Amino acid sequence: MSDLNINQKVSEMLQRSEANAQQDEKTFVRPEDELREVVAPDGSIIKINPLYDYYSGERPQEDKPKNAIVEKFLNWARSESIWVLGFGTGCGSIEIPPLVTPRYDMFRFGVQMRATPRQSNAFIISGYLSVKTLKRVIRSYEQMPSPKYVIALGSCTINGGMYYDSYSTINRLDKYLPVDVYIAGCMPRPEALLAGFGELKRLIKEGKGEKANEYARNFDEYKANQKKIIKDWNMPDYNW
Amino acid sequence: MEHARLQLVNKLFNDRPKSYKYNLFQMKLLIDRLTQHYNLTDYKQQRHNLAFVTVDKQLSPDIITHLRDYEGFSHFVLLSCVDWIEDDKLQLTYLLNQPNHKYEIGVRVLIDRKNPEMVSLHKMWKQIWTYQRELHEAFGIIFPGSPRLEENFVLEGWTEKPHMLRDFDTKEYAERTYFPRPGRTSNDPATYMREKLYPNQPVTAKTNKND
Amino acid sequence: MEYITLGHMSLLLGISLTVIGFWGILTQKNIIKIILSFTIADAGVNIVIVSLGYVVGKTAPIIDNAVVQEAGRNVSASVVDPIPQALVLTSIVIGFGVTALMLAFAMKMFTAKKTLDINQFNELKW
Amino acid sequence: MVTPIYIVATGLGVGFAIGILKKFGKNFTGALVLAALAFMTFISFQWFYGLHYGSEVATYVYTAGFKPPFSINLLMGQYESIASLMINAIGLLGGIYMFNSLKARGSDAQVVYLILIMAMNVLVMTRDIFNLFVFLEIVSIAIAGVILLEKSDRSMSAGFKYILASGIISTILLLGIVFAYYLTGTLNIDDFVGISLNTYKGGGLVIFLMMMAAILELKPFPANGWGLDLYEGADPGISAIISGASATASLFVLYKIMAFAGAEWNYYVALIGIITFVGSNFFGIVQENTRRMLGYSSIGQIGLLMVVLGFKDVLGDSTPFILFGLLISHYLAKAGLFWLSGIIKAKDLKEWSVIRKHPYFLFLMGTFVFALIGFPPFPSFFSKFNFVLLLTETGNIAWVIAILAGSMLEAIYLFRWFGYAVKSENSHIEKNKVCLHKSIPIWIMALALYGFSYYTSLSNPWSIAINFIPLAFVALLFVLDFLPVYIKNSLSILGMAYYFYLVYPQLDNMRLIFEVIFIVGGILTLIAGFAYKGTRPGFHAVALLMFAGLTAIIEAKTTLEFFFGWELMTAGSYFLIIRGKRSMTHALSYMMFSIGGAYALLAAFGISNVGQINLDLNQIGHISYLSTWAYALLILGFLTKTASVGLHIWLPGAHGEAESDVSPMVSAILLKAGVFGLVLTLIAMNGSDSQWSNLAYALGWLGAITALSGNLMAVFQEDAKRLLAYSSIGQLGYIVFALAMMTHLGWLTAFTYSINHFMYKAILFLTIGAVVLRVGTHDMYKMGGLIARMPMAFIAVLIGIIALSGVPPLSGFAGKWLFYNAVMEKGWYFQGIIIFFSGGLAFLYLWRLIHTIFLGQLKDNHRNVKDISIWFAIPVYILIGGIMVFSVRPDWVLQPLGNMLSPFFPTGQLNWDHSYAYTTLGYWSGTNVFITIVILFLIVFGILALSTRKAHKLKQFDITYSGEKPFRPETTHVAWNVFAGFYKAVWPATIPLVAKFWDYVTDFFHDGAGFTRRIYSGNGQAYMMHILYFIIITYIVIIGG
Amino acid sequence: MSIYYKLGYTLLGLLIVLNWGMLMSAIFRKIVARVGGRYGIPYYQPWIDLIKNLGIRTTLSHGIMFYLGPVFRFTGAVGLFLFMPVLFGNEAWANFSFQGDLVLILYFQLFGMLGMALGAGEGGHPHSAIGISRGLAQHAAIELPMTMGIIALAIQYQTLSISDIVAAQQGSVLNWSIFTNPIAGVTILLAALGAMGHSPFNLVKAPNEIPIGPPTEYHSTFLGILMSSGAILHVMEAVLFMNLLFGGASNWFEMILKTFLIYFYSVFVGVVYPRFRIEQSVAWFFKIPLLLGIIAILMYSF
Repeated sequence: MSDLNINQKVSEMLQRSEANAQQDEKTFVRPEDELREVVAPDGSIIKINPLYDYYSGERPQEDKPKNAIVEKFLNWARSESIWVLGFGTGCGSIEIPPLVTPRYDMFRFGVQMRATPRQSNAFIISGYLSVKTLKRVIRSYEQMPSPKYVIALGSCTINGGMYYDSYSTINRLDKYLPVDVYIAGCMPRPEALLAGFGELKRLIKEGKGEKANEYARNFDEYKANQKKIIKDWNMPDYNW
Repeated sequence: MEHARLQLVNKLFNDRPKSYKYNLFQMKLLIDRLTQHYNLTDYKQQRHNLAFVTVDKQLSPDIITHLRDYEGFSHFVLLSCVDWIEDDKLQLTYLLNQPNHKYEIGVRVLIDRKNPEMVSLHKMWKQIWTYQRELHEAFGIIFPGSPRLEENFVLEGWTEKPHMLRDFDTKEYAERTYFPRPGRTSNDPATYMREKLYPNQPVTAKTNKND
Repeated sequence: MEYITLGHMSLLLGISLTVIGFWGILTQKNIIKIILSFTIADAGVNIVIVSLGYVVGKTAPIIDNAVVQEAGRNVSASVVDPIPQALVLTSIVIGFGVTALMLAFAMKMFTAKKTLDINQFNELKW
Repeated sequence: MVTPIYIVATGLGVGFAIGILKKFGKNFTGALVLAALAFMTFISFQWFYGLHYGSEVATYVYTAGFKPPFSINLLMGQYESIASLMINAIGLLGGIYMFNSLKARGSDAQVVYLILIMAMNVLVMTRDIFNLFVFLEIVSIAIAGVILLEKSDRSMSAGFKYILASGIISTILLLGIVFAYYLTGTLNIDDFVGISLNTYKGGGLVIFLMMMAAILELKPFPANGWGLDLYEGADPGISAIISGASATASLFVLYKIMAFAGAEWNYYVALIGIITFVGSNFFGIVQENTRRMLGYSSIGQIGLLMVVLGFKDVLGDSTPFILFGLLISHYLAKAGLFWLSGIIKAKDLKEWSVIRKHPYFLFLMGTFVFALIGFPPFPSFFSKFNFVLLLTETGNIAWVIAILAGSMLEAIYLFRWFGYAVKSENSHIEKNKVCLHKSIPIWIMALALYGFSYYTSLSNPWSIAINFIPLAFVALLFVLDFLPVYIKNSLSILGMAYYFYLVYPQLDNMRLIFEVIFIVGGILTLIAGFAYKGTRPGFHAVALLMFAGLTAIIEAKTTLEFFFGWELMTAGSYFLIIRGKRSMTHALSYMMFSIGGAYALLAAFGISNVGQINLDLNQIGHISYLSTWAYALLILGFLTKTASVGLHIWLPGAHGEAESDVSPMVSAILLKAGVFGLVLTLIAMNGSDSQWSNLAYALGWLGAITALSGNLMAVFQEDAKRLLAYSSIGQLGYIVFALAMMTHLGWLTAFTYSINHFMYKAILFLTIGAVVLRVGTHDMYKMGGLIARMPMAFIAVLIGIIALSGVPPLSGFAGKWLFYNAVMEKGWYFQGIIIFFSGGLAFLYLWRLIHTIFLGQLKDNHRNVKDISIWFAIPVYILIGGIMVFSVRPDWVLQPLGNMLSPFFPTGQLNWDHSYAYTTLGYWSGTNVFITIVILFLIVFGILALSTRKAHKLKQFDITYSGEKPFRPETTHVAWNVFAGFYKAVWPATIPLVAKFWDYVTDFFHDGAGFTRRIYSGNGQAYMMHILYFIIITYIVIIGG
Repeated sequence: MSIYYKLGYTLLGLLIVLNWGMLMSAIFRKIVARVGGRYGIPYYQPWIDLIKNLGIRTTLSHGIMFYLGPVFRFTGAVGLFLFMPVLFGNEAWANFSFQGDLVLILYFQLFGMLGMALGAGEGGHPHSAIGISRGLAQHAAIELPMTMGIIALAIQYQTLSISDIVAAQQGSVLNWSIFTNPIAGVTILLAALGAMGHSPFNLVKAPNEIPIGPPTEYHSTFLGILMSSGAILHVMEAVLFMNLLFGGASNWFEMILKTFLIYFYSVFVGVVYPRFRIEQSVAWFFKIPLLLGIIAILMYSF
């Protein structure tokens, strides 16, 4: 390519990249989320706003426990049957499989792995959380039915661990999600995890498992923290 | 035509024992041939089967094409970049491998750091466009014509300057954006030794340039 | 038949002419030749018609004074059967009409395709 | 009465006068010619009227004052008067039609035209053989003359070939005449009739020559290359005259010569006729040029008339009725079609779609096509019916098969042509202008056709019983076609309701069930018609035609009435199906199978009529001769309508592509006509003493395999209406299987299924049709999530699929329960298992139908789609009411059905004690089961409603998508290739073998016809060679035979 | 016996069957654990899970059909219980089986399945739609050998009513139909493998297949209802096979013992064999079970 050609091409590329840069400041809207118009079978034009038409998007409500005795009994049941949704990122999820082996066998405590957030109560987040994975964690957490509990497994999850000074690792998980049980250790052994479950059972039995309502109460504060670091949010505020 | 020439070259170098001296000797021959046509600077024989050479930016595509077609370097290993902030240069290294003689050559190109750009070679090896996307996100290098250059490569919604550049202070950014845990003490060995083990030893070690 | 009468000879002639005519229609390539062979076949048929009406020893059925003198009252005894003669007249006229029409067609076909070869005119087929 | 000689006198006189009056201008001479023709028509009409209705008797007209054999005498008898009237009429109308073109060619063309018509009259009337020859020559010269004066050079070669061929024919005739005179001494045909020529030495050769000339004049196959080129090359007006008048005249000549040609010639004439009929129709299939195709068709029709002439001794006194019926419909229809092709000027068949721009001409074309093929109410229908009946009576079955095969071939290419006209693309062809004088003759021809239809139906002894009220109503609707939809719709509904009220008392309750399905079903589907706007031209007439046919079948007393109704129904449904957007090919295949089935019925009625006197319908109960063949043919005929496997390939396309409210009509109602036919046949078979057990066994297996293949194909369909069509095939397979069991329980199951299938198939087709109207596409994967927008449609389809799959609370289960008992009692275990397995398959495609359309993700473009139109919803919810009644109180339906069946199948009753039905095997109480399930459902619903407080209403993307956001509705809706896993396991069973078989058959015919038609190489000489070969071969056959 | 008296018995029977179903599922998971060397869940775990699910506070609904899915399912399960004569002999425990015979049972299974399919369909989740299509295809394949076996039995006993079949099998163990008509028995038992839904035919509800198939969007009370109806269905299927092949039960203990053995026959087979893909499981039912079914019928129709 002749010199003139390259330079001219380069300058044009530079302007475009600057334009992109400014544009990035404002929004990171993906193509499938932009406003679009569709022709209906009878010929009329329909305007679609993908971020609002497809999602219910209301704010979460607090489901305060009503009367004590029933709640105490239900808490006992909830503590005895904890259905877990595992979110293994980074090195964290290597510690969960041993629990289903004969040596540790979490089933004895009524703990069971469920693949879908809809049916699970405890949310084990293990491994360091980057900005990208935090976005998915928040959506999964919000889709779980209340009462729900969060177990932060491993120091990287709790306070960023050895990646504390990386440009994309979350340092304080509890600023973004209400966490019930912290299981510290740079990958704690399965026994620690079982102890964590014991701790969680105790908390539930004592009725302290109401972090879901806390999340609903100061929902705006949590959301503000989350949106500070997740710039391309393009999700409804609360994912039902 | 193209294929025939490659076969001829392979046959010439094909059936010799791949000993240490042999590689060195071959590498020398290669460099002599190259210097006849192009002015190569700071040739460095890293190992018996690996050598680095820096070439002029304008000629780099021709040299790489020459290496691929005439010298049998048919396998593209990697494209990496080093940020020489002191000389205000970014150094791109195209590592190519000669599968028959099993020796590799690293073609180094120095590009300006202020507005870094380089010709996109994705037409020579298709997979180069992924490396170029990575370098665009990490160092901000522009490869005109490279497919999907602007898309997020690893980070989503990154608004700061390219994070692998040395003048980007990750620690300061982390403390600014995320909630650093209070009371974090670093047990970095250098500071530990200086304060704990040898508190009264005068500081004489060679200081880092930008401390 | 103890001997070949004139009638038989003309009958043979007529039939052979018809056969030649049909042969001509089927084999000749030129349209004019086809028309000609058609007229030959027509003439052959006319000869056959006339020869069928022939009675040995009788004369043409034209009642002029020669015949009247010789036969006197009984004209029909001395005259061959007149009806085929009459029929042949109409047949000749019709033959003439058909041939005229064919020639007109030939003329028009020639003006259209500048050729008289029958094989050129087969665009209407299948 | 003006003596007939004046016909000749005016012809010749005006001809010469024009020679003189030429200078007064072509208009004057043209008018003069028309006046002459009118006078000639008047004379022959006067004679016709006198002879047939007045006191006239056949009179001889002597020329030149002498008596034959010394002069020419003309006879004006009954047949002569009809023939001459036909010739003059078409001459007059042809004159009007070609007034301008004749004027353009000059006054001598007008003269030649007049002479042509006059000569044909003489051909009919003359009794002198030589005079016959002379006028035969005059006719050929006149035709050649008119062609000569045309401008186009294509007609030149055709004319030349024509004049050559007629030259040879006349030469042969002349030789024959002369030798005949030589032998007998006379030229008068009446004398020949007296003396039998072949006793003379050489007399056989004389007759051979004369007969050969007469037959060759009628363009027999394969020596008719010249005739075809004539039809293709000549001006359509002339072709009309040739096909109408000269064909009638030559046929009359053959009739006169056959009179004295001896009995063995009848057989040969019939043989040549049948070869011509089948051969020319066989070549007709592959024709592209319209006129050449019409040429093939008219030659074929003449061949059929030759067959009738050949059988005149066998047919005895009904020969004139049959001959006249076929001749008049050919004469009127062919002339009309040629004139139409003159106006439309489209060479290629596909370009005939421009006729849609003149809707009335399309109606005319339809009339003529249907008249040619022999559909009711046209005369050819009655004559063909009697002809087949008499032929089978006299035992020559092979001839019947040949005739039916020939008319089937003819139907193929005529319907394909009509299909192109109605459906193929016509925007690129501009509308050509039509002048009045060209369209009047066609209108007269059509009106004459309808007139004669009524006349022949009166003159046929058995067809008087046919009531024409429904047909009159259809005609009325056709006339009112310009009115808006809601008027026509309500009119037709009132008409049908009133007719039902009229007919209702006379029917026994088995026929009443089918009458209810046809008429009440018809009314319900017609209600859906109110949803359409505008005038919707042509819909109501044909819909009523179909329903008229259906009621005619029900009330039929004689086989003729039944066949009349059957053909009307086929015609009506064909027009309904062809209205669909992409339904041309499917309508054609539907028509082919229907005609095939109809001809099988005709043959069967023929066989059953042997030894009977009055065509009574329940004569099929006691068939003496070939009874198993008759029953097999009857069943085959009815199976084409119930689309069993092998004869089913038309159904998916026909029902799938039909309009939204036509699909339920044809699917839920029309298929029951086939079931009604089967019921009649099997009742008759059951009563008769012929051993039908293995026929019933085969029918059982056929029903089972149809059910399996129908349902299996339905599982993998992507098009909603195709899915429902295949499901209809499956359901009909159930009914056929149940009927084939010939036991009380079997028939009870069959009737339960018929009633159920009518109800839920009508619901499904109406609702899906309405959804398609709203959403605009048939493909299921393009829809989805419509429950939010169309709750009414969802509920209807939900009830439909619950009923169809036989899940207990609803009426479908009654059918399944009866099936189990019937199969166990009959002992057909393996067929039973195939049926139950296909029941399981039904569940698959029903879920697929409701899931892909109503559940899953709502697509963007359907976000504000309205619910189905109220007019579709009314019939649907009435039918749902029907299903509910049947489900809650099954005994209200099953008990009367049981009593109705007991006379036919006394043993194995289903006995009831108030709401419990029990057989020897099991018991079931529909009402109690319904109540239990509904109460249970309400209780559980109550529990759930109480325990879940205000449930939060989610929208479509609030789903747990492993942490991510769903991309778009299209990518998250599972609707394409839903049963992929199942397909991998059962794909060998879904290979469409039957479709491949039928494709092979059609290709075989097309290639065969395409190859053999090459004998018409277009070379004049080759044609002459064909004539001579033809003569030689027939000579050898006759001498040898 | 008045209708209310009978209703009382039926409710009691329902409670017994529900609890026995839950216990059986606990025992099933215990056995699977013990095979894996694990201690496994406590026996009372299913009850706790049920209570916890009913205690969940949020209820999310995708639409009316989604809401009605579990209702259909539960009605189907309880209806199956009602129409099946669970205990033979005394009229009290024969529930409402006087209303319909074996055909009603066979076709009423579809009722629950249809409701579940439609409810999960409206959930809008692609996984549930794929799960349903696999489940229906598998059920259609199971239907074939099952019907053959049942027809073979019906030919043998010349009746379609279950109580008559059970009556015919009374007397000694030897005239149970598994012994008098072994091939039909084996066909039905092979079909039972598919009907019970354990491995190798548990593709539809396996936890780690596409996330637990159709009920992936169901939670809290819906899930509670689905679990209890699942328990009842398991028991009812075992009772059906018991009545058809193993001579029915005259008292509750005999019923519990026999259903336990039938249920765990499919569990033991399941623990050993890996899971089939959908086309393998559909094809499997067209091989050996179909062949056996044909032989079973052939034996009786001649």
